[in-house]
Amino acid sequence: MRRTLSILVSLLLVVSGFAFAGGSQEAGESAAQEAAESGPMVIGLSVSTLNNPFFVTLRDGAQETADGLGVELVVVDSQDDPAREASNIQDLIQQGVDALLINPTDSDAVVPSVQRANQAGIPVFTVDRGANGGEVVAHIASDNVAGGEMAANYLIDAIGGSGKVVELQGIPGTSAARDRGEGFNNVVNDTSGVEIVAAQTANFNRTEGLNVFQNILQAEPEIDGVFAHNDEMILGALQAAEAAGRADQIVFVGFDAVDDAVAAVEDGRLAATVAQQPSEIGSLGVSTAVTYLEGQDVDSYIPVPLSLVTQ
Amino acid sequence: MQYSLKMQGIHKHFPGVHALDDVSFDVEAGSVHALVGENGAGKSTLMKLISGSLVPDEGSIEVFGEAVRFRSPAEAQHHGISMIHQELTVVPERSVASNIFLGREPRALGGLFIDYRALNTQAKALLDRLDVRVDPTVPISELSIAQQQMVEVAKALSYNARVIIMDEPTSSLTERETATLFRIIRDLRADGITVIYISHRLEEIFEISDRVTVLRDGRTIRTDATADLDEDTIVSSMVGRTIDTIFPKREVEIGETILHVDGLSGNGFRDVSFSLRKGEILGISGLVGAGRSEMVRGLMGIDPVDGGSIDLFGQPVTTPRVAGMMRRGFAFVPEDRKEEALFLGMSVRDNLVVSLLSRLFRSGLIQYGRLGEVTAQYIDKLRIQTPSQGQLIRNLSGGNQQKVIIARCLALKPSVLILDEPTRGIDVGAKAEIHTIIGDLAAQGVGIIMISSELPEILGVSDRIVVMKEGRVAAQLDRTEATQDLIMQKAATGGGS
Amino acid sequence: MTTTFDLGALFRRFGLLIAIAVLVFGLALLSPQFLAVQNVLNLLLQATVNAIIAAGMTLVILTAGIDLSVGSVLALTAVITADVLQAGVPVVLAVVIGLGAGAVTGLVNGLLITLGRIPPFIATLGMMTLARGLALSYAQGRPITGLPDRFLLVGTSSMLGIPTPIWITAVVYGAGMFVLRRTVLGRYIYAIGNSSRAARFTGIPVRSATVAVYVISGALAALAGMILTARLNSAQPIMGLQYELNAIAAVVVGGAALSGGEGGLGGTFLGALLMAIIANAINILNISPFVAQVLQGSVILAALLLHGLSRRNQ
Amino acid sequence: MIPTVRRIVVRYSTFLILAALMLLFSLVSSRFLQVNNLLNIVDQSALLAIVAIGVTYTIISGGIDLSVGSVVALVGAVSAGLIVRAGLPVPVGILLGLVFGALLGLVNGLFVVYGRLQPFVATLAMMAIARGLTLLYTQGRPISGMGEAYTFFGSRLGPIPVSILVLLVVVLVSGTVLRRTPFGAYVYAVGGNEETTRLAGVAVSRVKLGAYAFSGLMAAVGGIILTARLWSAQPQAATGLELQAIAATVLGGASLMGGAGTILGTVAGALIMGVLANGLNLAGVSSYLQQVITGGIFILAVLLDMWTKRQKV
Repeated sequence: MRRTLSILVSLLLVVSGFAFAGGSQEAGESAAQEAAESGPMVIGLSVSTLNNPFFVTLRDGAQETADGLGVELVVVDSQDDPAREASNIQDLIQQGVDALLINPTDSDAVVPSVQRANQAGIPVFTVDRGANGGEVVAHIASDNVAGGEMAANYLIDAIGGSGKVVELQGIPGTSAARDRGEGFNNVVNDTSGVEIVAAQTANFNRTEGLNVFQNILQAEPEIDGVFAHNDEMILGALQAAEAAGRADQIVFVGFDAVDDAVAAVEDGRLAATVAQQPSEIGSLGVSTAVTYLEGQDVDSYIPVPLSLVTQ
Repeated sequence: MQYSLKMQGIHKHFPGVHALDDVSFDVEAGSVHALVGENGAGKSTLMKLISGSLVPDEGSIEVFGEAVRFRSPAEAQHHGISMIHQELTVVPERSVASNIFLGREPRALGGLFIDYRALNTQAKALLDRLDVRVDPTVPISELSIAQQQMVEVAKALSYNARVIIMDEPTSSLTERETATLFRIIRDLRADGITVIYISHRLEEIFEISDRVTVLRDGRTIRTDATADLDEDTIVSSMVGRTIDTIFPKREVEIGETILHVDGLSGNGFRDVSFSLRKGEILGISGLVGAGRSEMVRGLMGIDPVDGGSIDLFGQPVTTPRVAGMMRRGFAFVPEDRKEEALFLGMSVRDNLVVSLLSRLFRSGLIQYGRLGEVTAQYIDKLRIQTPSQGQLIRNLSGGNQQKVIIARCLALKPSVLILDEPTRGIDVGAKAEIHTIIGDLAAQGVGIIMISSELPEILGVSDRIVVMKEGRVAAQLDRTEATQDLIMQKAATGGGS
Repeated sequence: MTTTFDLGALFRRFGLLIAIAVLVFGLALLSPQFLAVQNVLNLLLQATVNAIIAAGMTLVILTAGIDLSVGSVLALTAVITADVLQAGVPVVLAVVIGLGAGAVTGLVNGLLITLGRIPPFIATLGMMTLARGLALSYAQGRPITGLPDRFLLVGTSSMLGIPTPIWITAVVYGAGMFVLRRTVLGRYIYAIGNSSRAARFTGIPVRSATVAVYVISGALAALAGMILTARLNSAQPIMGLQYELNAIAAVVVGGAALSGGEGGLGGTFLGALLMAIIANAINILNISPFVAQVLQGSVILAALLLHGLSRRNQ
Repeated sequence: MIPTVRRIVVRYSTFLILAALMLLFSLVSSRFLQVNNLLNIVDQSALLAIVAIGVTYTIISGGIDLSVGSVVALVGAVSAGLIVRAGLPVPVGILLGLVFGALLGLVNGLFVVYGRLQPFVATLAMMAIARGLTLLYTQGRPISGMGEAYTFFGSRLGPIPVSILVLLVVVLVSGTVLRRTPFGAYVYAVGGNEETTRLAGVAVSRVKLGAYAFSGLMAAVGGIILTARLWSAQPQAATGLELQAIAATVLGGASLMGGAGTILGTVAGALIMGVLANGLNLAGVSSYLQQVITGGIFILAVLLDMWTKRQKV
């Protein structure tokens, strides 16, 4: 008897663990509840990953705008896993959100989720990355391929039109790595005199950026420029080059314009980084959705301008 | 006379060892044939040849007149030979029936599925035949060791065995369980089944066997009808010399009380009280499962106790923990050598000093010189046979392994030494040596608590005997009043206290 | 018993070393850069983080345990360290706090395993998720950057031309070998790995020794995290993903048995070195990233098969 | 009476935890217990459950399989590639994918049985190799456009997700094999006591090979389901799934020492993880905190399980 009782107590402990977790997240909970009732507008935001500062900033931008407009924002995190994304979006639909902002992990893999939302009659907006199918009311993004091209053009100019460059790639198989790489390679391959001497993956990761570029520096006595698919990797590469004393011979171009990278540009260590304005993307996503839900027309493509952050 | 087994001129070499040297071994059909010999005499090798695990280098084997050459246990089984290993070979989580028919389950639906109903019925029939009351559908791990042993016999029968080899089947059985096993063996014999019986316990041999073969150093020394032999003859054939008495009891002056246990209770034992005096050997007897091992584990602080008191030299010991008990002067030789005492992948030296380390090197830093000295001292003192201190302990014989464990305890210079089945599975020579060591220790004033399931050993060695039954003390007997019958009576039927 | 020259024994003892030598020789032929002093230093530098984590993992695996939480613990302690550094805590104190945080997570692991009696695989698997979540919550998913220069020296300075992290690794391995060979705790670790039941019966403080190895493992993960943080001038909550598997791979390639009681730090270091050599070679030779993982997996398999083969011939 | 209650608690602790969690979430969110949401949960957990069932086989046999996540991705890519690039009919592509998955599992088994590698490291190496092969095969790009016959497996039949039907079939088949056939009995026996099983004349090597091949096959089924659900094969799909599958198996009561475990337990374990993810989403808990809670609940659940089991003695 005593033991059975203890088991029940343990279960109660688990339960109270939840109560705590639930309690600390009242905002989200009430959002779900109120969605059921028809209080203020509720918008679901599915983010590809909150393990990356870029998307954290995107989320913050969206949250800020939502707060300003008096809209509840329910955020789910796919952790770069398309299967989890599909589940998360299913859950948002289940919560009865009024509109879905999706930042897909992959443009193909998100299609069934978009269609499911369509069937449920929930308008879908994609941010940063598009969907290759389903009905999307509007796509709010800046173009990764264009960004890669922009970076390439800047880099080629900066090294004087010819030379040896290195490409640090993102996680193989992710769309950001594909698109940015495609843009970069489109330009470089069309430019005679510029040679990609090494193209290695550093998995969007600063540590690997450091290690991988250290090795490339070793292998290649002559490097004029580096382009990395994100800022994390270029900052790692920058550190490797500075340690090796070759930073001043190389032009570094990153992507995303995260705070660290912008600071590095201001310090003159980093030549440039492609700014996508994630906060603006998130903010525009929410305001576009609200505008649409209020019955007004919105454009089907809302470009967020890319800019190159340079000194 | 029909022979179920005839072996002639068997030789078997292993690298560096002539394990079997011109062995001949005949077993009459429908008899119980005992095989005895010290550890390393070649019994296991011989049995492996018969049961198909090994192939002889030379010599012939005939089974019921048919010349055979087994290349696998399956072939031997096919010829009606089954072996029950000393260490039980069961799949713990599976049911009794599944264990019996493992690999030969009755099939249903064209062989695709196991017919569990038939499986259980057939198992039930086998167990009934042995008069073993066990539910064939329960996991075998829920059975007692003795019951598992009976299941092993049932398994052997399920192969339609005509020859069943039993290797030390009673080593973990109580007297009463042994009696049940003997009844089954007699029934088997009555059904015309041959039993080859390996044991270190001579009294069992006289009780159950028709003929005895003695092996020594890989040779057959003699094969005779049991009725024509006596204990001394067998022992001297085994060891190649005469041993006056197996249990040399030395008269020791018994001093003051050093340990007093009062009302000790824990998982598996209740309200156990006894005292131990300086130089005294306290035997603890009882059936397996009577709570003897549990009690000493509680006393040593290995398992938790939930009541009672322990007084050592008049000082109460609260919430015992192993390391603390060892510091206070306790030392312990556990029951299951392989699982509870040995570090098989470590050296003789590391095994010997392991309990001593924290005492020898208070700073936590090891000085190898010191370690070597201590080790050498005890290797010498206990005449442990090992090529070097660095030898892996798994390469030593059982008797020498046990001596290392006893040395580990002696190195602690204990005032109380607890030994749980110290001579189980150890050959006669080593056994006598261990008894001598125990006697010497008592003479030096160490209080000794010894658990043993072997009644002659308990009777021969102890000054006083505590008999346990169902977790409680059933009787305390003085050596002058104790007899096998009395102990058995107390252990089996209780009798108050 | 023969005293003749035994090639098999030589190979058993130095197999991994020989394999590495052959690999290095081959790589040196393929690229003259490979054996340049600077590259060798780079390679060692890149091996340090994995090697330090693997050192702790070796102790854990010797007790027949496993620690899957090291990658997450590395991230958690890194963000904590970086945060207190930014708050102006002196460098030495911050390092102590970071190492302490790692030790605390190790302590929790150890207690779950000893008192909670959860198998190590499961306990540390739970801790892996939990610590990662804590790291992300703590840093709110963002890197913490802008650390004091004095702290960065941990990762960026050199002594006698050799980068500091390599010195730190050498100290860790020296201390680890000393613990394993010359201390009572070392004997206990091997004994527990051999048979934890026998260890309990012989009065070895099994629980505290087990807790100790997980504490060491947690603290070493924290140390590795600091080296990374200092090299990058940034602590990120997603650092150390899958580092646990790299460390385990280094330990088993180094010849330790996951069943415990067998292996040592020398082997682990060679294992970590081998893995760093492969990663380095992939960059130096500009091998396609798509092939990289296939290559790494195959080399691990080959090393283990070789190891098993040489042992079986015993 | 009480012993019976305790026995039930011990035996069905996984299901009790599942029930407790569901009760809890139904209090937190009114939408949780809606039929559609419950169907969603099973749909979301099907992949994990199916893959974990395969892993359960290897764990019962005393091994482990860390390669399943990579095999899911590789089989998804290869089956999609055979259909899209090589133009094979959908059923052929799926069938070949399944065969391929089983073969990958078999290779694991070969390394374990004949290479005598520890299962943990053999399958760890396979995890890296299969992921690498996926990247090589896809050249890092997703493969899509398999057509409706393929994506059927990710769609719904009326309100019922097809993945649930696949899961049902898998549970039925794998449960029957494990509980009713000689192979299933030997998987348990090998994990319980390998030497005894060998001595009983059972072809232990074949049983182990079978267990790993089955695990590969289940990962392949998972790969098809996932690819169908996403309408595309992703080169980085199912990373980290292996640890989740092991977690589900352990939650389901299997012992990492081998010899114990059930299919229904594993499915319940997978559902616990699915319920947690879904419930925490509905409760609006941040993703960072979700990880903290998931890790904590996992440890608590295992503690509870260990503890109730210990009370039996």
